[in-house]
Amino acid sequence: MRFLLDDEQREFARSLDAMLTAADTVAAARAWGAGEHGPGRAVWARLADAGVFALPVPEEYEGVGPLSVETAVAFVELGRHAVPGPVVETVAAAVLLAQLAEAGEREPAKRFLPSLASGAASATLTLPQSGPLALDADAADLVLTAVDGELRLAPGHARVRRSLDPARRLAAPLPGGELLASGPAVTAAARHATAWAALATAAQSLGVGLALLDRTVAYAKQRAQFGAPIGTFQAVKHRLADVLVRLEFTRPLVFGAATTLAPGDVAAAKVSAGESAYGAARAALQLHGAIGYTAEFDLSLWLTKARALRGAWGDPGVWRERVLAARE
Amino acid sequence: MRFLLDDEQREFARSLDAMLTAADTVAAARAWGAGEHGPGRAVWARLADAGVFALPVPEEYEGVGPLSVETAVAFVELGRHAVPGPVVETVAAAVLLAQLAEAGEREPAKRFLPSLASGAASATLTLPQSGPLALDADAADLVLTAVDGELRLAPGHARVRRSLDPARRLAAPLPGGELLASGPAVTAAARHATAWAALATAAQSLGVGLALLDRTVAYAKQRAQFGAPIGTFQAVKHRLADVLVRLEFTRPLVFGAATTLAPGDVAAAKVSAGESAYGAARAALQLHGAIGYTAEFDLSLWLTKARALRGAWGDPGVWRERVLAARE
Amino acid sequence: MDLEFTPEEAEFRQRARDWLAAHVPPRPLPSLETAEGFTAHRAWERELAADRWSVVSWPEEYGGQGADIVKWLVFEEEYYAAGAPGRVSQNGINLLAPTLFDFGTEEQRARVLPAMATGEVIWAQAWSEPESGSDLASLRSTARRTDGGWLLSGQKTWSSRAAFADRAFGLFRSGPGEPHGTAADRPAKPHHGLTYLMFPLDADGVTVRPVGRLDGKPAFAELFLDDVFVPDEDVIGEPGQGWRIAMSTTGNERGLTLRSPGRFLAAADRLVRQWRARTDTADTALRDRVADAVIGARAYELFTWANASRFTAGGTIGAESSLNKVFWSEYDIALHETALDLLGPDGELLDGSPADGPDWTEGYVFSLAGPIYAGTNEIQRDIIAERLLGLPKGRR
Amino acid sequence: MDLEFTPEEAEFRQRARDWLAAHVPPRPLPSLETAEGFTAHRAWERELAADRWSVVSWPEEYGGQGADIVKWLVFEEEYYAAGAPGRVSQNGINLLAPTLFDFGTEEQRARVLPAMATGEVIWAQAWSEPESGSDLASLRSTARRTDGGWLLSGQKTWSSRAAFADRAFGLFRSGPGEPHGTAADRPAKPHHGLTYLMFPLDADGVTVRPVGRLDGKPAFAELFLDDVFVPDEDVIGEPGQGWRIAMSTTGNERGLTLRSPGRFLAAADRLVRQWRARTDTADTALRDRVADAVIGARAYELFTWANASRFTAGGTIGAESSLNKVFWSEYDIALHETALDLLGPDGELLDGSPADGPDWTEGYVFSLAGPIYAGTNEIQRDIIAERLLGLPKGRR
Repeated sequence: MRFLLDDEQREFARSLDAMLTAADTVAAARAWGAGEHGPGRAVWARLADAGVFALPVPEEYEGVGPLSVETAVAFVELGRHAVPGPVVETVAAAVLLAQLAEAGEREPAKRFLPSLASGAASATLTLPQSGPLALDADAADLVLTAVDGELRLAPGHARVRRSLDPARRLAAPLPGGELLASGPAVTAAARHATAWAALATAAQSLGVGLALLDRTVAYAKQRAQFGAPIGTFQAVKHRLADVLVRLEFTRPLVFGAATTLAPGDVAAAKVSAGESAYGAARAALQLHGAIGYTAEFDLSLWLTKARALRGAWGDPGVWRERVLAARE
Repeated sequence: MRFLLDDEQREFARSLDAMLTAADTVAAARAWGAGEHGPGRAVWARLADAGVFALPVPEEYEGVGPLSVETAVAFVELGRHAVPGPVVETVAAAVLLAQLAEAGEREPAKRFLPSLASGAASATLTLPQSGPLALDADAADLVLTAVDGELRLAPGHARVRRSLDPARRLAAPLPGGELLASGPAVTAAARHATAWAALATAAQSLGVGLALLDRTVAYAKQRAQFGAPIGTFQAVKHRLADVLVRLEFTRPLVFGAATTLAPGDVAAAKVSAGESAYGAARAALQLHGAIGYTAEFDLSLWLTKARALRGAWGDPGVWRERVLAARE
Repeated sequence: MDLEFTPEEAEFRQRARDWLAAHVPPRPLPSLETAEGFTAHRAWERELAADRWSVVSWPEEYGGQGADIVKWLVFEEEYYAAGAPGRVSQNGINLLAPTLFDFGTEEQRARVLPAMATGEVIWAQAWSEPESGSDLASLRSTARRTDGGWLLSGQKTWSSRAAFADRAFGLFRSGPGEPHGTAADRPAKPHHGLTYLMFPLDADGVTVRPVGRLDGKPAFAELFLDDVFVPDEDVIGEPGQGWRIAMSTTGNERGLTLRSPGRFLAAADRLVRQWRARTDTADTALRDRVADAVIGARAYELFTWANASRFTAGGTIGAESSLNKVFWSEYDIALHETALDLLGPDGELLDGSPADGPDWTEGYVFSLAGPIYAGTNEIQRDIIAERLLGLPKGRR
Repeated sequence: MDLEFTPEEAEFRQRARDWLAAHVPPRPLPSLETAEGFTAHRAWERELAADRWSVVSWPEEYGGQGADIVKWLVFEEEYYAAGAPGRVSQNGINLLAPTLFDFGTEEQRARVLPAMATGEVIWAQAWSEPESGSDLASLRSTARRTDGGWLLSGQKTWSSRAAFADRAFGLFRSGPGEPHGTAADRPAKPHHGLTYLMFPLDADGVTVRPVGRLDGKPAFAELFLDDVFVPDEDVIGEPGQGWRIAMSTTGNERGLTLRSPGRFLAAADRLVRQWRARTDTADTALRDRVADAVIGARAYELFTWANASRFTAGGTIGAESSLNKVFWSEYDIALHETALDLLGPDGELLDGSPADGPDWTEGYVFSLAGPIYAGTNEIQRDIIAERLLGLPKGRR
């Protein structure tokens, strides 16, 4: 029983934080939303250098994993820095392929996993448990679908649709395409990949919530109204205190889910992270006032992402149902 | 379109308020909870003198009604003063009997309505839409059941059970007893009586909420902590402001329901009054602190009643369902 | 106590309903926060005005029908129930016009109001400044006296509609004692010496910088003013009395006219329809929130009828408008959150709503501004606690 | 990072489970807030103590098993999962005992702790006074020096368990500067000059007036003290240092030991069972709240494991305990509100719960005290904002 990150894991978080702080992720996210993927790809290359994409991939396929706790550590930082792109989906695709390999379907893993692990390729996908749209289908190197027990390489995608989060662009993969695998193993692997997607999304949401809280606390210390910093007003203090309570009780759920990967734990983490990060966004917007409501103010990147991630890979209602289903 | 109480209605409220203020309703409520019904009956006699029990009863049966708006006016005051006893149930019984008479079943109305209208008798009852327990079955002069399409005079009641609200004592009417009427008219009348019960309960809840708010505001002005009245703390101010917002948006729902008696309006009033009075109770308890948590402090009468009335005649979940059902 | 309409009111309702049925565009106009949509909404205002439906409550001489408050509310109910477009003229109609009726000159009313009614001139508001959010008394932009008028300088922000509008109105410091942000050097009475002015957005010295809100649409703008000349005829009321005049306007903004119940009634109706249309009808988990949307719309409607009845009986509304502001702004967000959750995965899309009404996501973004503008809800709660509940002032 | 138990921990868990399975009364004891229930619960403490299960984390010499924090949490999990009775000794074990371990003398520990462990002496706490709720520094009760000891006078209130307990502990003003309620005449350092004392509730000069909580049960009492003699041996720590000593205890009260996760895990499990047993299973409207109860219990459990791991690694817990207090106290109320709503019409009854566990209504009433005692949640939020988020102090 040692439910604490070890020194190495903490150091990993710190180094990712430092790297992303230096990488101007805000500019990359804004460019990404405008359809310019260059700066975002540069951030991805740095993440790849740091080994982030190798974490879910078994050593056999040139990865270092699967390491779910380290993946959660990384995704908290990705959320804190508003990194754009199909990060969750790339992890989910890697897990799907690795799981299929374990069930005996090794060809797709051999073909794609090494490039996903190295960061040479990004991926997006739709699964039975996701919506019909794939994140960044126009930007990802690999667009997979794994519905109805068939894993396919999508032949393209329909029109790109814009999300409330400007850095998220979604499109439905076109039907058909090369059949990579089929049968119950695909369905089982998709389920496992969904759990990882939910875990990664939860960790990312937690990071988004922490960033929103940090920025709002800093703002409340310097913004004056009625002759005093607004951070002296008790209504402001208490609202931020409640945000901290919720985030600090989400953190153990996220790392608990990363540790056990139990369906109930993953579901609990997804619900709590989605709701608490969104609560942080509501508080951050209200306490910033009008400035927070503008797209040009950087806070907007996290505000809109908190809302989008709450619904991504299933909204809290869907996952609450799974919390109870896991107890049957 | 004149959605305002008229002068006569306001004066009715004022005179009830003055009368109940003078009547030591707190002592009556405490005695009632101890099974001593004398002081409570004295309060009821005054209410009868003021004409409260004649309001739902048609003139034909020695009433002055049915006057649903005046009934709501009266029940707000009953709630504000924590009047004990089966007030809602007596109104519901009167409405049930009057409605049956309108459908041709006049005997039960002739037999019982005049004494209910004059306040000479009190009543309690169970309906298909109520729970299996009747409020104050040990104290009421008339215990009716109107389930399965049969209106009966209950031959007695099972063991009296205590509520969280010490002034509420509940017992299941014994089965059987004299059959007063039967058939679809009973079922229809029971439905109509349930609407009046919900309306009266909503009005009573609103009054309970208003009393809780008044008392807590007064306390917050005089109670000092950390060298200042707690009413100067913004967290206290905002919590009380929110209570007022909810109660002031419940008020028009209650009087709207009294005006239209439409199923959707009654349901909306019941939900909103139950939730906002309970919210007032939570705030009142928290802002009073430990003193509010004691049974001997008078606030407790309203705190516990707010919770009990929220569930009486169906909790907010049940009535939310009916809000939507009314739109079909 | 009744909720019945007179035959005349019922006839008015029917007339409004018929006109709207014949004129409301079959599909939603493009967002009024875009150049294209602004033009389309301006044309819609002209169409409304042609049959005197753009400002029903104004006197006939300015383009209205002289409708009383009950009829105005009836019109709004019908308007939103018909799915009619948002009102691009609302800043002028709701905020400037009441001020002109109360404090303007006959000449100003005759000059300004008819063009406002037809949508020929669309007005933007110019209250806020970068350093003064809810603390309106701390304004710094100045109006300097010059021959036959005033020279405006400074910066305004969060100016709704200013990206595409024609003219703007706001407060400028014309008297002594320029305030600063900190308590120490604020003048003792910072709300003295403010003047209420109207000015054209295409005048020399005005720079308009559109500002995108959360969904990127330029819902407001920053205004940079550099010696912008305004003739005396465009001062409203006495110079230096702007605070008092504006307070009457912002009271109005929070009060009855800001959000008509019709809008929420129509939205709640649509929500019920969409909830019923869900494939998974056995799942009632969202049911309670949909019911709360219905209950809240009805509560707001009835609260408004009570206020309208009070007005009609000669009463006024004061700090009670803060109750209204807190209620509708939080209700509006909850309603839209429920709508987005009903949409499921499509709830994050900027164009993910069924075409039977306005886009829920755009409505959601719009709703998020509710607790912030026209006095934040924190300030409203302070007002409620101090003025309505009588709790002591002083600390916050 | 792991959530695995060592073989030794697993063996400890099994031993606890077996003992509890053999000893836990088959039906719930009467409420411990009644005379009858108090006696029954005291007997249960003796039964626990007989096999060293009453204070597992204490050293063996005082009746414990020397269990570390992980084992203690494991024991609590098993304890509540087995449906074992509430702990009538908890004030002494959770609040006084840690103080004695840190500040008491060897003699005091030897005298007080074994009798506490067996339930022979049940302790009440005596912190609050009528005029000082959360503002503990404003205490007025006094300890006057006398030969060989102290004379206590004044009034204490909200003294949990004091209606039936044997002894009590609390703070008394022994130094200069008696404070009053208003800011003006408060001494500059009101927390100076307080002394921590233990005293018998049946001593001369002590009057105990039981006070009923919301459900009428005498969960606490008022204590009137009139020159109650306390020998020097019953002073804990140095006279005048009581504030510092008590703060270490109240920190403890808010921290790990106040509410063990096992209690919430067991309650959430029961809630799920009862939700599934509903007749109307198609109605999922309460489902989300039941799920939230499960999620909250797991969050609290994992948060506690993280803290336990931090302790084990040599870390400490400070203002973070305020996060804990706010979380569990609000969680506990929400959980019980959900349980009462699941009961439907029976939810208002004082005896309306299924017999498979503690009465939900009594638990609900108990939960309502959570946000009030041990520092109100308002104060906890101030602490969180100022000490954890670094927001400026000063105004409230």
